Amino acid sequence: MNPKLTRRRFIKGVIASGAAATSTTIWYAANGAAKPPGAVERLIRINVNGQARSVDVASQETLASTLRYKLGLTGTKLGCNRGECGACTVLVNDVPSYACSVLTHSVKNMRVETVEGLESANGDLHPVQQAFVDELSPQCGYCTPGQVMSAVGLLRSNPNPTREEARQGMAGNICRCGSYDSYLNGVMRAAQIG
Amino acid sequence: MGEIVRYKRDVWGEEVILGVSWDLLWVVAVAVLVLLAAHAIIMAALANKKMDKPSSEGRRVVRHETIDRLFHWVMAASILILIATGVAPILGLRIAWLNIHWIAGLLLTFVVVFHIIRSLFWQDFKSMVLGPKDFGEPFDSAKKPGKYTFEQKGMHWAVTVVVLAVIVTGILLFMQIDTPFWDRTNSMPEDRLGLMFLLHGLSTLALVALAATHIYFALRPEKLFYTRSMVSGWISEDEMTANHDTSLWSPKEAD
Amino acid sequence: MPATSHDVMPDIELYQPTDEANALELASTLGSDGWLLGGGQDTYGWLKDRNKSPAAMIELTQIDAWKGVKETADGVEIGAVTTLTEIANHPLVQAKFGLLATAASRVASPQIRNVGTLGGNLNQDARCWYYRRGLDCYRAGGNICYADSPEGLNREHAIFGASRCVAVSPSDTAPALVALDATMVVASTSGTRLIPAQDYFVGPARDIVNMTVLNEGEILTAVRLPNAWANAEFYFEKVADRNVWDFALVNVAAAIKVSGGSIADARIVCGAVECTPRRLEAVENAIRGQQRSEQLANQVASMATDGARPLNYNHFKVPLMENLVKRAIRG
Amino acid sequence: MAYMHIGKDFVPPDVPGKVTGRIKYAEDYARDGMVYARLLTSPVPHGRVVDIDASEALAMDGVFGILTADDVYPDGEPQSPGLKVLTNEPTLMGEPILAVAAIDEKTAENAMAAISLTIERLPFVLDPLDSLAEGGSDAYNGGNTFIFRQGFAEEKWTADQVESFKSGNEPTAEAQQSWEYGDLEAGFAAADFVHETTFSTAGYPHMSMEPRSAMAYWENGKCYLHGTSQSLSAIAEPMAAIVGVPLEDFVFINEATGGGFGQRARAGSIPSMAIPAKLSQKINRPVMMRVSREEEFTIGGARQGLQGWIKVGFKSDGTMSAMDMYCISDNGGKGGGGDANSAAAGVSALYQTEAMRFRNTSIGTNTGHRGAQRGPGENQIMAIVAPIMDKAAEELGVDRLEIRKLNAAQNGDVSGPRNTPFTSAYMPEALEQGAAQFDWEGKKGRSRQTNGSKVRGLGIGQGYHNAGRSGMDGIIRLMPSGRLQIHNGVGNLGTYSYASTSRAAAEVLKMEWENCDVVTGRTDRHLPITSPQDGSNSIFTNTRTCYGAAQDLLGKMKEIAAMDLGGVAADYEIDGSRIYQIADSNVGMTYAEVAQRGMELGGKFTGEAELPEELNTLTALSVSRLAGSALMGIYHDPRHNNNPPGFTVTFLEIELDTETGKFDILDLVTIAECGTVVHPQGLANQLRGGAVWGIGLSALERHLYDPQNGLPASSGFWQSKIPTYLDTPAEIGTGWVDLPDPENPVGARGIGEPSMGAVSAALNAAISDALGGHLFDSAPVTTDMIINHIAGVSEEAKPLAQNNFRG
Repeated sequence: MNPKLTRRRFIKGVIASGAAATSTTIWYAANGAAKPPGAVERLIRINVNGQARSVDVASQETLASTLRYKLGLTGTKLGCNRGECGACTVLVNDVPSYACSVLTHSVKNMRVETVEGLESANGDLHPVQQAFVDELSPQCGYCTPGQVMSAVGLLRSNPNPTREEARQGMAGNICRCGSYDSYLNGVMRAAQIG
Repeated sequence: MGEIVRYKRDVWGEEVILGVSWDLLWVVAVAVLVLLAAHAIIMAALANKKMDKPSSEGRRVVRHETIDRLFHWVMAASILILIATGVAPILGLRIAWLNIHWIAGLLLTFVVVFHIIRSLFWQDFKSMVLGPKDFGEPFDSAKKPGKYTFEQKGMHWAVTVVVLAVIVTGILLFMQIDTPFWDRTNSMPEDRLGLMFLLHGLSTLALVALAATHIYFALRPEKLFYTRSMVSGWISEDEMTANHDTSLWSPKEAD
Repeated sequence: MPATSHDVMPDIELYQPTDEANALELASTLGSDGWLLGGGQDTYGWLKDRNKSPAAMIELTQIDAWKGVKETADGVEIGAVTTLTEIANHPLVQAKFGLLATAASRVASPQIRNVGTLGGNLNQDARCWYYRRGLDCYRAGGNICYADSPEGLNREHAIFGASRCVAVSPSDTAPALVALDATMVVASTSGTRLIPAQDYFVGPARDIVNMTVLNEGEILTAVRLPNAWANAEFYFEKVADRNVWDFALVNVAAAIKVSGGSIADARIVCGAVECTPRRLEAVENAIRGQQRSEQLANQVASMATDGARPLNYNHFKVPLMENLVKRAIRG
Repeated sequence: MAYMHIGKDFVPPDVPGKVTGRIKYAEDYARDGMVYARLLTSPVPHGRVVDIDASEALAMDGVFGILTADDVYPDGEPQSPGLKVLTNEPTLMGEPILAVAAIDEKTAENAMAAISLTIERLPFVLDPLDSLAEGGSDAYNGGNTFIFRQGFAEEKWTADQVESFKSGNEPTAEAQQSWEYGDLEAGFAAADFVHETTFSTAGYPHMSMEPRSAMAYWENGKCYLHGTSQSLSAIAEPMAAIVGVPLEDFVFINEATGGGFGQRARAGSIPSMAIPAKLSQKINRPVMMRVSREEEFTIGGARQGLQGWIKVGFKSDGTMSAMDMYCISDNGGKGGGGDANSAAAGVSALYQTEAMRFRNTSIGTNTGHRGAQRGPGENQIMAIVAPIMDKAAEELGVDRLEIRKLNAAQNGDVSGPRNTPFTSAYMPEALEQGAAQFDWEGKKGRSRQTNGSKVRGLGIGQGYHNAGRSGMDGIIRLMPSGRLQIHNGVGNLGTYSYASTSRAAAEVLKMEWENCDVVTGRTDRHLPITSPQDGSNSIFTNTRTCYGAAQDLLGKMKEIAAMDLGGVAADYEIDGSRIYQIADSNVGMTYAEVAQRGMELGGKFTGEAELPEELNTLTALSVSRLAGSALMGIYHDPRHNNNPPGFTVTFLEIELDTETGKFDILDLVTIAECGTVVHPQGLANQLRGGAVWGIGLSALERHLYDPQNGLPASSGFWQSKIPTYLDTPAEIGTGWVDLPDPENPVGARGIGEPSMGAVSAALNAAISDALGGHLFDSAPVTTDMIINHIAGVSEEAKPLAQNNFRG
């Protein structure tokens, strides 16, 4: 592979992407126009676990990236970074979403909840967390924060699910250890004690 | 602009030729337009000095046999279809072009093969031979050509080269797609495939230029009688004697 | 460079217009440099892999006018950035166009449906794994197809309508919309055009790099479902390897109007067998006026696959498609 | 026996951290000045790096340096298969060639694009049979196989031999490896039903949820490596060697591992962790290397796929009289794996065949690294054999349960090439228990019943794995506070065996679990060597070491008590964290007092003298660092006798839709036969997890490489087809036989791996049953195969294909 390539035109601008980043702003600048409505500012406030946090967020940054690298909330895991596993599930306005596949800028006016925000002020576990402990739902634990958040989201919208409803609701989370059954036991238990 | 070749990465991530840069289509279009416009303007400026147009009345001689005229128009139609269908997706027109394209391509191949065979055995092949003497023709107003003028011979042979190139590369590319006759094999290495696309593209560009030039001249008033002869087969004796050396070309009289 | 080297979002600008005019203006100005962003569930993988490199994303989900389900005089209009979860759970959609609600509920996974939009599901790009890997194939503007070859891994690919490219329509909602005879509302700075769902999707013969008729600067803003097919008898089924995440191996969406015991009209559409949702007009014609029965289903099922041209590894799609059509007719 | 801890549920100390997200995996650490590394990996399946020009990349802002194979192997790369840290001679697409460190990942990726890599392409091969065929390409530089102690070699068959095998015949070429017992010929002669077939099974990736990310930094000459492993202490020494640092200057930190499944048991299978360590050393900054999902696939390895031929004979009563098995094992691009041998040994153990022959040839392909994956060999072969058992039962008119009971392993039985006796075996009991729990008698009549397009299928499966090593060490400490610190080097990958085996020590000392701490998570907490946590070993192995260390401590406690309070050690007993005279329980000391006394005494009581001679290097190092800190129990575990098995039985019912090829599992019951149960919840989790894996093996998972170009085609969760909630039953029935094993002090044996094999076997048997006894001779059996079979569409996949559909 030849370094000259970077100057040749390819059918996809794979390499040019770094340079392309500023091209639209340049376009507007060159045309003497102010940035159009809708252009994003980097410094934003986001509401995470009930706290408003000021963060410098690049326009393309994913929520998982902001949570993990800017806010130190490493409970949100990057199992695949492609929306294919669920380990990064967080709640956005109570709705389970893959943090790896949501832009931070898209949720800046919404409530974001992560696994770190569930315990009560006195340190008591959330009913879902307690039920997962009681049922020994986690195995390796890497998917657990995502499973917890999906379960919390599910129980907020449906506090008394049937086991089948729980199964459908939890379906967007992979557990490679195969602890699905134990997680469902946990969800059903949490529904009882919650 | 400024690039002739487009590149892509092959399956291994290495650079290979993808094909011609279609920006060249615009370059060609503009260049041809400019050149032809210039020609038209110059011709218009020189128009008064021109002799009177020879009369199309009177005795008629045969210039093109029916079969050759048929060949010409089939070839012209297939080339225009090939250009139109080939260029449409480049211009962003959403038509199902590929089947028409290869069918037209097969037709073109068929008639070209027919023409080659016919010209070698049944036509006066020599009348189209472009020899060193012919190059003096444009510069010597006293010198008249045989059946075909220098320009006509030049156009013919340029088209021959380009059409053969487009046919050969086209057939090779044709073999890379699914057709009713075979399933594609992906057997051509990607770099060679890209080269074929490049040559096909370059010959297409040349063909576009040649076709535009050819059509332009065919529509020029002083050449229009040739165009008519390609439709109806004949030119008048006046037209013949004004433009051709009858010692070199003595056609039979038209019916 | 192999895709394995890439896993993070490269620098890309983001625009978050909040009104329609701004969005259309941005789409028009940025043209092919602007990437229309719905929920982004089909987008970020492309960008992280650096296999698509737009200069900017135009996020459409902040525009309230393009969100939600509303009843109109002659049917229901659904904003293009309405989430799939909202559509699947919406009482009006469930009541009148249960076919779409069911189809939306079978897409990917709950989280993807929570964020993913109808527009995104309809406009998503092909899932051919060669293409997704970032290879410069026909669909990526190249001059080769890696999937349709003597050894290509094409189990999930097309059995109809291939033209060089053999990718299939990956959407679950698209066949439902074609079956419901929906109309797509497409806006641009120069106005709005209405396109029947059936004509919205485009195959490789006509356009090998795009899957819809959307032009640069155009945005799908809404989908209209006509009352003509409201409360018809519906059937949707998706067969995929895994019951979560996976794209259909074949799916079927059928709307059948029955009156007086016989089929008055029907629209039957299969997905994942061609680059566009495949409407089965021959089958529809054959069942019109007939009693809906197992016998009828068995009789006409094979018409569904007339002209199928399987590749190396997808012959199974022929019987699977026939079976799904059978089930749709049987009800 | 009434235990205080063994057989009781408890909350493993790391579970709260898992549900709160507080527990840290390697990627969750950060350090001041930390930079990020990304990998540039091979774009070709087989090649040789000719030149790397990184000058442009290194000149970019925010780029700190690169690491290449030349940095890692200044004297040249090792000429053996096996994963390398980095390589200039890649033998699979995606193998790491260099790493770039930059201020953030994005910059590292931008830098990657500016590196010019010139690579020479070499011929590649993706299917062992293509390589075996004369004229076929070889996966390695130097051959297509690696023979232990001999090196690379080339193994070729004639074209006819390959074709004949592909058409279903016994391979005629001489195998690389073979063993045999009993009289095979007589066995087949005595058989009333003989079944002979070729088969193929898919290798597929482990796909642990946590990618093998690692972070490293150097401080005061010591290397601190945050990594992932199945075996905290077993991995430390070889990992230090790979990094190139003395063991005493190497700290491996690994609180939690996001799944192992066999691929993170040994340092050699995760050498990529050395990249941030080496890079950090080179650029003098902490380096985080996050590994992407695709990289986890390409360097994370896979189960071996098998292409085989099998011939089984049954006597009229259903006894398996002879089995002949010939395998071609896919060794992938980096060697590895002994699945075929385990498969044969597993069949021998489970079915107690009277005569058996095993032959195998291992051939490399330019695909993922191969190595142990949950029940390597056994679990895929059981999916092939179970339907054959049913065919035999049907042909011979024997009940499907009875034919299994008849051939089942029981106490006193032997297995494998050396006819090794089991430590104990209760397979018939497990079968009976499973049949009762599932209601086999009540349900078996539903076999092949139809309802519209749906048809029922029932299956019985059995699983086996040799589940226990010995010879490791134990360290426990009684602190002056009276708390017990149990040092445990087992990895924490979700089985909780690091905690449950520690409870054997608490059991011996009759201590409340609240007063015990498991010391683990990082090697500078001074851990004893343990078995790599693979092969279902932890339970058997580490209850032995913890128990032994506790016995050592107890002996010392009694000695101290006798010294201070009179009498001899045997006069003392313990309870309630007190040691007291049996004759007068008022005369005694608290554990805290004993510990304090021990520290005063020093010497052997505090690990400063009279250590067991055979202690392993790492244990000795740990003991030397702990010496004098507490009253210590130190133990080296002697080797045990015989083969401790893990057995499982699964009963399963499916409803298969003949129009869609899809099925639902209506009921699934798995019974474990693994000695005394140590941790019921943990065991149930293993059985449930094994079931999910079994379903993956038999129905879904795959390992695809584009045959034209060697591109990995199943590198994500999506294309690998990892089972989801909705592909697995909503409830999985579990149970256990719970009879003690004599070779383990608490009677326990391991179970993690066979939990999967029984399910893969039962599911394949049930699919076969639903389809009227059709044998696919393949695992997985996917939707398209079922549809094709029912529709009579001829098979599309090539026979015995590997790294392709069907295998």
